Amino acid sequence: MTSVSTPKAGIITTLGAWLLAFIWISPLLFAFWAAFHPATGASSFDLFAPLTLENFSQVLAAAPFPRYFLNTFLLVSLILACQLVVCTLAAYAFVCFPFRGSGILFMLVLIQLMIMPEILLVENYRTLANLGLRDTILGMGLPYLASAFGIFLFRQTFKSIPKELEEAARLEGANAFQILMRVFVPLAKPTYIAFGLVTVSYHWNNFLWPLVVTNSVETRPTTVGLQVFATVEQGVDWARVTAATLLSVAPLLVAFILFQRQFVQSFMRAGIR
Amino acid sequence: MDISVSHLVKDWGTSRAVDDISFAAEKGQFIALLGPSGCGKSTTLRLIAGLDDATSGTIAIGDRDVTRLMPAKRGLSMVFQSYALFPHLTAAENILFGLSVRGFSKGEQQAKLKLTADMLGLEHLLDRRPSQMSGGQQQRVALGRALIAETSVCLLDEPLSNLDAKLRAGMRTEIRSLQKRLGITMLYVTHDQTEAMSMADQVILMNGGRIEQAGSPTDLYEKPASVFAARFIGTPPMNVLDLAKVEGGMGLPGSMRLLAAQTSGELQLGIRPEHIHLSDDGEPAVVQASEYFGADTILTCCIGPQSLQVRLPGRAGVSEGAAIRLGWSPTALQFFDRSTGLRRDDVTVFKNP
Amino acid sequence: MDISVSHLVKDWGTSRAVDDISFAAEKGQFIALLGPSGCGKSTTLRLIAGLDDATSGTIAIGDRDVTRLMPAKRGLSMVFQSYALFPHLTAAENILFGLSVRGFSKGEQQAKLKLTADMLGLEHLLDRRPSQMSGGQQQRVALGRALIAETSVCLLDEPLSNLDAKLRAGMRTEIRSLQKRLGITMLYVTHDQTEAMSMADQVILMNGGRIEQAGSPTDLYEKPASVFAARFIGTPPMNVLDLAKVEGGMGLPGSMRLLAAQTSGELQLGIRPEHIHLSDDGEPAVVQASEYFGADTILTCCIGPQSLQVRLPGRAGVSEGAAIRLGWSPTALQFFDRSTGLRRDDVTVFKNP
Amino acid sequence: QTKLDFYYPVQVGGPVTKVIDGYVAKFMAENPGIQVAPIYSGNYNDTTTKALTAAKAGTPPAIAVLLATDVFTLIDEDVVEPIDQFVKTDEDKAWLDGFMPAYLKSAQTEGHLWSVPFQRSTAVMYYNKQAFKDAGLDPENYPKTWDDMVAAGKAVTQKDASGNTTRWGIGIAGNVGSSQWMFGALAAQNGARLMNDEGTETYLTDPKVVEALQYWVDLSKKNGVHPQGIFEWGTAPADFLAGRVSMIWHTTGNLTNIRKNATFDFGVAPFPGHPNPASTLGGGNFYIFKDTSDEQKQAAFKLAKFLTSDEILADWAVQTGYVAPRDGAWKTQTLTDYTAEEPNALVALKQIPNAVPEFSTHENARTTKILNDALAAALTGNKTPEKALADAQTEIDKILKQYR
Amino acid sequence: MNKSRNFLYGSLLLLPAAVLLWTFTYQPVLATIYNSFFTTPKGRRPSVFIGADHYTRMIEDPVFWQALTNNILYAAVTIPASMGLALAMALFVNSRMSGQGLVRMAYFTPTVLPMVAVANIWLFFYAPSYGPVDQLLGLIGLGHNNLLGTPSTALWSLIVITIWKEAGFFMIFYLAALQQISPTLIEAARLEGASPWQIFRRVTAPLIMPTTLFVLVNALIGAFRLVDHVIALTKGGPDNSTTLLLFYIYETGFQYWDTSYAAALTVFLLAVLALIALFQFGYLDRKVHYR
Ligand SMILES: Nc1ncnc2c1ncn2[C@@H]1O[C@H](COP(=O)(O)OP(=O)(O)OP(=O)(O)O)[C@@H](O)[C@H]1O
Ligand SMILES: Nc1ncnc2c1ncn2[C@@H]1O[C@H](COP(=O)(O)OP(=O)(O)OP(=O)(O)O)[C@@H](O)[C@H]1O
Ligand SMILES: O=P(O)(O)OC[C@H](O)CO
Ligand SMILES: [Mg+2]
Ligand SMILES: [Mg+2]
Repeated sequence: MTSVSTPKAGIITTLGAWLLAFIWISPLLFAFWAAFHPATGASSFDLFAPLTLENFSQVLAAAPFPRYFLNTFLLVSLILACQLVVCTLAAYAFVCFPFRGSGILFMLVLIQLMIMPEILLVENYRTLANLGLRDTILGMGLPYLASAFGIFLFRQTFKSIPKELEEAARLEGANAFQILMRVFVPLAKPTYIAFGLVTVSYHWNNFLWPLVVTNSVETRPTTVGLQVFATVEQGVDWARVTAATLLSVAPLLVAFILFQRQFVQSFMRAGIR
Repeated sequence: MDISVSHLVKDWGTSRAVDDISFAAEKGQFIALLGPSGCGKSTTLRLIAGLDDATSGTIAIGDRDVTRLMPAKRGLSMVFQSYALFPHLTAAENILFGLSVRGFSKGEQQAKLKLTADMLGLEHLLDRRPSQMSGGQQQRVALGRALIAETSVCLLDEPLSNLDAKLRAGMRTEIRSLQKRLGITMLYVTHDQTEAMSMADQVILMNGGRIEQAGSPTDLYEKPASVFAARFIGTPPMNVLDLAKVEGGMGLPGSMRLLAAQTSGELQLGIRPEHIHLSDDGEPAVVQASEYFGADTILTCCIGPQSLQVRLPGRAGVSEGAAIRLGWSPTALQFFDRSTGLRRDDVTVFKNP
Repeated sequence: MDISVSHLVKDWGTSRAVDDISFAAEKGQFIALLGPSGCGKSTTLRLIAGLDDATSGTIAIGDRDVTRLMPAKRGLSMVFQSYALFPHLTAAENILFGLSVRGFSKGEQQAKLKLTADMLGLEHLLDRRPSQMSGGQQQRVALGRALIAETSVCLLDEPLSNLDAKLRAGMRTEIRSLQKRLGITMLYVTHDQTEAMSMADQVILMNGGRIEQAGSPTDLYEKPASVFAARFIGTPPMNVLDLAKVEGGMGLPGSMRLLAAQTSGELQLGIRPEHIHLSDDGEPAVVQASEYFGADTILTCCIGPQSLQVRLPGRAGVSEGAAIRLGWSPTALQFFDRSTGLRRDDVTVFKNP
Repeated sequence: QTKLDFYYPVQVGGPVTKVIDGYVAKFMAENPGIQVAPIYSGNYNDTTTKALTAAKAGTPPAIAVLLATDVFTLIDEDVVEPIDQFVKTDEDKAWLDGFMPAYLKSAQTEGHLWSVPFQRSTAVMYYNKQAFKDAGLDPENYPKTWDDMVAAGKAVTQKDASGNTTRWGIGIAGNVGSSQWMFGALAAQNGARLMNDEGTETYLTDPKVVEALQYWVDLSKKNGVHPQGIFEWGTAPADFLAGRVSMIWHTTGNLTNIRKNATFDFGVAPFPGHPNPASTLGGGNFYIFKDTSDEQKQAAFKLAKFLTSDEILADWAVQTGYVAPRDGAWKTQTLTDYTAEEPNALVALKQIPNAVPEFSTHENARTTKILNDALAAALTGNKTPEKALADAQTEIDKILKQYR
Repeated sequence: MNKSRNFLYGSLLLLPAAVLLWTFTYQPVLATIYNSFFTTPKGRRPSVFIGADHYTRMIEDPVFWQALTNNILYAAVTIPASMGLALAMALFVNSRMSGQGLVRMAYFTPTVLPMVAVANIWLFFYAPSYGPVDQLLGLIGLGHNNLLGTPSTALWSLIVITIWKEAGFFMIFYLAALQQISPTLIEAARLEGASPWQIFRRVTAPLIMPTTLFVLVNALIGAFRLVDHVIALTKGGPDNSTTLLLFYIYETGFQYWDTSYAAALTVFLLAVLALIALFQFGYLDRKVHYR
């Protein structure tokens, strides 16, 4: 990752970097600590309180987190799959089939970079209700299925693919669909990965819109579930809330820790900057 | 005729990149499209390939008029300057790309792949990705992809320009002998005159979108049709010097020696560096620079106000600032019209006594 | 001595990139570091510049031991292969970068800038960004940035390799004459032997991290110290042929002609292509390929099982497959030990009657 | 088969959902033609939001437990049916008559009864008897007046060596969604009302109301017995259980939770007075929604009746601590046994005669928010109580104007 | 290639995206603007045209002004702070140091965690007296604060969370940009005698300028979009001190059910975003592209 010629960091820089890192990670460290200790330990912060898994089993017994995970998983998969298809097709059109006015269309698309669906939640809610898709996973995903960010990113990547590759494929007799699937898509793999990671983490973490459109356990994603769980009528129990919090961040966190190298690299290779 | 192009024109917006080009290539010929950067070589090739649409003119491959056909239907293959290998595919997959999108059976593909790979010595590279291959190997794979379709015409756009000098020399002979062996017609774009001269049956020299001269390498070297052609070919290129009126004809300014019997018009004299030698009774000159290359030494000299280059074998042993005398055979002299830049064959060489 | 390097070693992890290199350059000399890719040229240069730290050995610039100094303190300047121009700065700002970070006054900066720009013909380009300049112009700006500091030593790492052939030839003479005019010491890395031969006072030929041969261009060309040096220099390079024992000495396999009076050991014969000519009583050979370049023709021929190249002037008029006879002067022959690859000056050339 | 969506306001899971699930199962066993899907949808606020959202989209729940105070909002949005229109038989009438009038009152307007009480509460004071004992107070003698409370608070407040308070006297939740409830009690204790029964007028500038707020503010500012800033409803039980606060005002619905988790001896006391003790009524009622089929409405009514039967209400009171809003429920074996064992459970009930309805007006969410903001502004010292309440009154007047 | 073919293929390929974008972006924008000129339909009162009444009401609405000033303060602090920290982090991580991978992970982790989840952790951190932040403040004699419960500190507490959450995300962009800078440029500057600070000021910083501007736009949008923590932690309180624009829209639309007034507020937010867009297309895209 680091090029050899980068100078080695001095001791002060290193210490600064480590201190900042510690501050940045400490909320998570605390959550780990609290989740594995009995409820009374958490608020008095007794470092030597005994370890326990009790909190997790209580949370799992108390709220349908597995169901929430399933909902989140379905939501994220739906959005990711559709975004990939829709954005790929659109980007391909912008790069390879420009026609009069497609430049203006692209500018229009870019507007959505600014106006994310959650800003229009009142109207979008109305639309969704009219479609009868309230409180469904499809409805929760629908406003996000076309992503301007995705179109923008894929267009950029497709444009950076040497024109000769497309021409070579054309000369070899490939049709438009073959060119897309056999040249553009595989070559844009790092971009797809980076975009996929962004989308997954965005929608895994999305809260406001799902909060508005979901009503029932059958559709509610983890974030909303966690919020409902932590909304207290009877009082906060830190140990259980942190346990629930950890449960809901765990899949993404584990995935991130496992793939952080690839994550960061594909981010860079995709030229998102 | 395997390729025949007539009155081809291509405009990019208001600028004309290809300006009324016509030529024909016989089956099995190796044609080089030569010219400086921006003269329209690539554009011409792309028009023939069908990657761009001609503004006017017609293109025929074999006996079919293909001017309006899709690239894939024209029955030709192409090698790109950057190779245009698909970076995500292995060498084998790259070579087979065309067959596979055209739906050839696996068996056929493998049989053809084996033949092509054998021919190009690629057997041990078939599983590698382009990034795992050297430039020369990539070049071979690109050739393989063009040749496997067994089209009778193959277009190549500066296929060797990304290789280093040593490799380039090797690939040159390789491509040429392959072309001869397979009997295909090759149209080869290059801006490197060495490549064009050493490989082609016919060289088409372009300049500013037009054909400057078309002919065999010997024609171009020995009888350049213009100052442009004369100066474009040869390393170092031909010396072209202005002549001035002297008593009884024309000669080099500042020298009394007559060179041309002509007296009217403005003439330029052309002479190749390797046709000049040191001669005790030659034209006096002063050495400005001397570059030693082992086999030869190139001297840059002044005769009067004009400078010219001389190629001498081995180490010349003349140092900068030395006064020398240069001689040449009268048959080595060529003449050009200074205003049109065109060759003048009507000038009588003045034979010194 | 302006640069003196002794017993320089650089290890990258377990692999040794530079292996006990020592050489010295006198003030005002032009030294070329020549060698194939990966032989350690750039590493050597970077060690001298101080961009990497040497594993062992010492480096002196002028009379100071600079081995442990920071790059900026070594009193040298450098031109990078990629030019390393700052893309966000204009040509003028690029050239002045060093002066400005070192806190020179605006007036001084402008005076020096004017001098440097004049010298390099950059006056009209000073306001342009690198992206608005051609490769050659960028190269000049990079040179300007190196020269404006007026250090006595300038290091250049393949400064011309990104330019096209024509430009390269021009820049070559430009750099060399600048260097002579300013009297600075230049250490110039290249893998192009033409560049090294035509420019350098002294060529240091490297191979695998070690110095293969160091000497003047003529030395390297005429007395290559090894087969490696012999084959690395010259286009086409020297022919190196195995010799076999014949009655009374050694000769080419399949030929009865004696070439060396030696009988013991295994020998190789070296002869440059331009030292071979057609000769009626020469060695019989068969032409495999003929490449015409205008001024010369290169023939590839077979003598027995071995192939060699011959450079003939003009159009040779020999076609492929023809049987010819090749001759040479006995003084053109060189001998190498087949096992060590080293030059053998002790071999007696057998003079044919 | 009739299907019913039943919104119930509680964090999903938790012991309470199990109980509700149990009731629903029992109901379905008795009524095989009806299928009830309980949907647990967060706190009261969230549930109201959800129910309204759903109703506006044309897919309302058949029945929901929502705050009694939401009645005006729900009427204005025209999404609920008056309950009395389902009451046809004598048996139904008898059932209706069994509710305590105090709880029915807040559901009556425009000549109709709009909902029936279910999980009703009054706010009570939990206090730490151990702390009282430590401070030399009589643990059975809880504070009866505002002054008593300040005095007791001062006695139990503890500081560490550096002067930082380690135990507070009293905590009254001042966060959005809770403070209006607490404040209703404070105002009533001072003999004032916050609004009229029609939900069209508020009386925030009444000097007695202002005085009540001044008392709350002074608890921390002047007397130092109350934590500074906003004391959170959510963390109040934890603070109480951890001994950081010795008295908290909270819902009786938290009794079971505190009973289970307290590690010290605690008491439940009725609210003090100034001079007359008063508390506020709170908690949720059943609402039956429009825009569903007649069968669903009938089934919903049946469910409401089932869940407000004396037996269920009694069990519910035991399971949670809520006040059963029917006299009949208190006569069941379950409750008499329970109150014998846990007399604290009776405190809320005994308070009812002294309790006023919770703050409720048209556009309740918005007016409540304005009141909450005003209370927060005063509690955090941003505004004086007069100014805060006067500003709120102006804002609320603007909104309620159209309903007068 | 030929134009009508391009049009046919192009429009077919664009169709799905166009339909979705129309339905969930452009049509709602238009509808929002339209609805902002009507009263909110209530069950018993149909909506009527009231012209710009909502907008005049907005001008007189103290909560709106507070939300706006809060949001401006929020943006003005979070953006420079998180960008500055992001750059520092990227520079740290881009230099060779021990534990580089761990450090990078620590910086980046907050980014992948859901804001609502993170809010729960911070709620504890900010808890009065026993929360770690208050305990730390106690060490320097500033203890016993009810950080989230006090209007003067509540917004700042949210700002800290935002910076913590966003800095790592922006770091990635900076890291990518830094790695894109050819090391020879740095070497050239070193040879010319530039100090590390000069190298940063005169080479690195200008070269990552495009990234800085890109990140800036993202941060601006984010400052008006992220309200999860407001919902989870303070619900806009105390006394509206943490009410941000989008939260106010949410509250007005989904708590008060005044959808038309919410529409008018949304129109205002859209105008703010349009300004950002103008700034980006009008200014940033004309910025010098060096490569
Ligand atoms: N797609 C295009 N749009 C506009 N002008 C173009 C386009 N392609 C080429 N040109 C212009 O047409 C002229 C001829 O270009 P062409 O690429 O054919 O030159 P070339 O001879 O191949 O040069 P080179 O040796 O540099 O490859 C140039 O002036 C070039 O700028
Ligand atoms: N930073 C490095 N880390 C590890 N190995 C290196 C590094 N730089 C160079 N090497 C290795 O050291 C050897 C010499 O490299 P060097 O760059 O000096 O070659 P070179 O002669 O300049 O080649 P070229 O002509 O390709 O530039 C090579 O084997 C190379 O792989
Ligand atoms: O917690 P509960 O159910 O007693 O209700 C309390 C109040 O009504 C909230 O406003
Ligand atoms: Mg070209
Ligand atoms: Mg190198």
